[in-house]
Amino acid sequence: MNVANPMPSATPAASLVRTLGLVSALCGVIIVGAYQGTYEAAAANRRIALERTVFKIIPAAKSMTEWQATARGIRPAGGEAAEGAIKFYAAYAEDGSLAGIAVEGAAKGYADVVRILYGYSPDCQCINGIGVVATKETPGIGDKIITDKAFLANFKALDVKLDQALAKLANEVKVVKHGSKTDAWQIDAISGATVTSRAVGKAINDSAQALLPILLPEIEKLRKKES
Amino acid sequence: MSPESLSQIFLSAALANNFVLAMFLGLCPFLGVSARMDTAFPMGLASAFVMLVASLCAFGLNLLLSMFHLEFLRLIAYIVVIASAVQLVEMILKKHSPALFRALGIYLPLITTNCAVLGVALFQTAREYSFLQSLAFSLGAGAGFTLALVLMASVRERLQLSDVPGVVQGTALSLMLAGLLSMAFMGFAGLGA
Amino acid sequence: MKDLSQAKNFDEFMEGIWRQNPVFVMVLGMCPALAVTVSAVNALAMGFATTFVLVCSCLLVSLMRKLVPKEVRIATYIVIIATFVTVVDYVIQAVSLELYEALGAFIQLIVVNCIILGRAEAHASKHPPATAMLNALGMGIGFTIGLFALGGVREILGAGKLFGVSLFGANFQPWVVMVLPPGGFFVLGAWLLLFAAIRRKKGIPPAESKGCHVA
Amino acid sequence: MSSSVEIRSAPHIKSPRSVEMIMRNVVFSLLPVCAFFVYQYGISAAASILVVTAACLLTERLFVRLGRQSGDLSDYSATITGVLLGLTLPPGFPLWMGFVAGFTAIALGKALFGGIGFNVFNPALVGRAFVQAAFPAAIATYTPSFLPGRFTEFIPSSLAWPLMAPADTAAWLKGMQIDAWTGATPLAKWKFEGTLTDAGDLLTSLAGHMAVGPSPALILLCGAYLALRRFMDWRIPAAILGSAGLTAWLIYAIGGTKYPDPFFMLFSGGLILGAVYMATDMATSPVTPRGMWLYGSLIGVLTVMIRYYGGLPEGVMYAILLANAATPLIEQITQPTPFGKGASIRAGRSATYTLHPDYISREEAAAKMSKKRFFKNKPKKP
Repeated sequence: MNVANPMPSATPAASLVRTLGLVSALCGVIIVGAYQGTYEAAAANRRIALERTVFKIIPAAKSMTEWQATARGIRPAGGEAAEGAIKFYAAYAEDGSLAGIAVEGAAKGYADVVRILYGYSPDCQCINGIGVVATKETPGIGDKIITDKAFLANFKALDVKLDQALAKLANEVKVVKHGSKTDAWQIDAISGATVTSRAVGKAINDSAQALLPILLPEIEKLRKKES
Repeated sequence: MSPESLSQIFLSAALANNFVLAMFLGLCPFLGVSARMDTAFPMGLASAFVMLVASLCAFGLNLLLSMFHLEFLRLIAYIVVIASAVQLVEMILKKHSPALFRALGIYLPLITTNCAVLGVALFQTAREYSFLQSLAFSLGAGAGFTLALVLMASVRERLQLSDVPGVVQGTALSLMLAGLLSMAFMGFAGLGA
Repeated sequence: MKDLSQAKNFDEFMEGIWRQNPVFVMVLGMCPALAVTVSAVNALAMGFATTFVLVCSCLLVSLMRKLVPKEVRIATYIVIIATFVTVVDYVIQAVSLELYEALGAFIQLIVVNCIILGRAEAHASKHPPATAMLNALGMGIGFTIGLFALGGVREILGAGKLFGVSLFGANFQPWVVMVLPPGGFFVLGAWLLLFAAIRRKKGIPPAESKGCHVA
Repeated sequence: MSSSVEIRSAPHIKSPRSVEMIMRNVVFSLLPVCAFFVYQYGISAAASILVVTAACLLTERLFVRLGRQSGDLSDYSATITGVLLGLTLPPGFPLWMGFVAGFTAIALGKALFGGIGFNVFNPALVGRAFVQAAFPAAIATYTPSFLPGRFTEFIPSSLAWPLMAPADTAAWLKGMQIDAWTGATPLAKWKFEGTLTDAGDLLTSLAGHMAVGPSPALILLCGAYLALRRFMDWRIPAAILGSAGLTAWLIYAIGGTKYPDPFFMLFSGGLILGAVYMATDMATSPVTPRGMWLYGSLIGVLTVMIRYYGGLPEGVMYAILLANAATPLIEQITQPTPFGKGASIRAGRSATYTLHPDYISREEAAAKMSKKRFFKNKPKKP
């Protein structure tokens, strides 16, 4: 790449600059054209994929809006995302009532970061479904978090109640050894895929610890919306 | 922001998700220069250095591009800026540190923009790493690349003296060796999780 | 006369598919070849994306071959290639997000695939548009075939499927290693061994990777 | 060989210690270990060792014929590979997978490089690593030892149809109704459940139904025999066990209860088997004494690091494979300096060519010879 190579040139500099300018202009036009042409479709694709995941986690949902939470409280997403903001989605049932909230979580798994989306129900203060957004875990072992029925059963009513002061979870979400789940805030690990199971637990715990104390006091904001 | 800690990112890029052996980035220089230790090691260092430069450039550029909502120019901007920056560094090295230039300089044009270098820039952007995370990522990637090159060179130098069957010689043998090394590196999976 | 030019065109086209197959003969563009070929679909998608970039860039380079002074040749080519890669990147996003996520950053890495720069530099910059496109198309199809040969084998062994269709019944034990990084090296290595063995039998001298030394 | 001078690869040893003799003794020393393994796990283990060894011998035979390579079945090296590989696999490992492991061990680990003496990695471990990556679920399924009826009944997963997934062993084991049965190895139990197994029990492997390999005590005894008769260098096992023990002890002393005691680290998993029989493979370990210490310590430290901080509970195999790759490098660094030449050699070493000034690689030779270039008008550097 002789981009800045001060080679003694036989061609006059003006000609070089002119050619480069011409090429850049041409390429600029092509890129902008492609970007404009595909923008709508790509955005629609992304929205559909997201909605599909959210609606799978919260079966009652029919529509959703995107929100973000910062230390100062929650507000509808849009414009610049603030630094360190947590994204979540409020899902509404057909009659406009709040069906649940889908929250993003991520933690380092066996091969790479495992990204999940979990459904939070403010009524029971519990998690009632998870979906995996991205995972590169070993096929046949780590990807059991999507397929293993016993593991998914953990997320029927996973307890994430806040403590008295509404400052943190009353009980940390914990991943325990396969077959030794005793409390509602524990996750029964998949035998043979302990590392990935732990990543899911950590992702939920970290995200819930950060989000719920901000979210719960302002939950009415979400209920009112669109009803 | 990615949830990984700095040490996790470094270890993952260097060992568990090694750029060459797990992500297949930079295979051309890897197979081309790993025949001898005395070229492999400087090549590794030079690549690590270029990766660092690329990572810094990419981080700054990404900030700039997002500020003006010009994300669609990212690829072109990355490749042009990284190439120019490396060229600039090469010239500065030549002027101020001729010894270092002699050691690394001949490799710099070869790696100005290869998969591994552009990969550092693209992956750190895709994973939304912060500045320090990007730094850890590029340092880890460079260390991992050097390690893979040195190990490969160590093995290949020895195989020069072996009675390798004729059919296997050449690129096929290098690929098989890389596969075996990659298998050994799988032991690092989940490191620091 | 016409027959002759047709035969020549056919030659230009077939060069990349067989005699100079980028994957099996020249061993170029291995980074995407190994990273994304965990399934046949991914392999084909990557192959088509590369073919598109290859054909478009070669066409443009060939059209501009008289305009571009040789001092800024490489820089121009890179900018052109990067443009079409960006285009492909956006098109795939619009077509299928799933595919886009499976291929990840490797679509953008097509930019540094040395087949493309190599073709632009060695062929398109010296030939008229039609010939350049034919040659590029052949190369692209050859690359796609190579990727498919890798992706097919890896999907069949690594998941017991081809194009997502189960081949051996539910009880088949997949060889997970094939979809992991070492499997990529082993499968490509095995293909090269096979070709080396054939070549040896026919008495053709072994091929060596020419590497990518453009700069 | 008809020539009067026989050229052989490492190991170079003066007669009467031929390679065959050493190898034969290694095989003999492995027999008690195998016998005990069979006593622990019954006919499944016996079948496993036999099938894997047969696969190794067949593959060796095939490649020796095919590739006109040096080496012969009578040199026992393929037998050692097979037996060692069989000992590292879980006893209920499907036999067809065992066959795959044996084939890969010889084909990828040895024949590829030109046969005996030229292999870069320990063939048995190449086979083991391959099946670990290919069939991660099957290889993590361990059955407890001393099951009743182990001499009359196969573990069901052993007899899986070729290419098919094995039967579920867990259900079969539940039917056994053994107290405190568990399919997890002591290392996996420690790593994922936080329960420690007594180091003394691990050493003998005699107590209760544990999912462990052959007894470390027995392996140490057999290793001691080999070392005493000078068929094996004692430095490598000593360096591995010393460094692993020391690292584990240091972490234990600093980190406390979070980490297991060093004895548990030493006697659990395959560390002893790896240290005594795998790491000492002559073709893949350094020949210089200082190199042996360095090589051994590298394995020991890596093993503990992978066990503590990696995703997998066991790391000996990977540690040895990595050290194998580094062996030529280690040998280069630790070349003994001839007396009186210290300064000049050090100077030479810091310069470029380590082997010979005229030495060029095969690639370069090919590059020099080939006339055809891909990029016809390669841009010239000013």
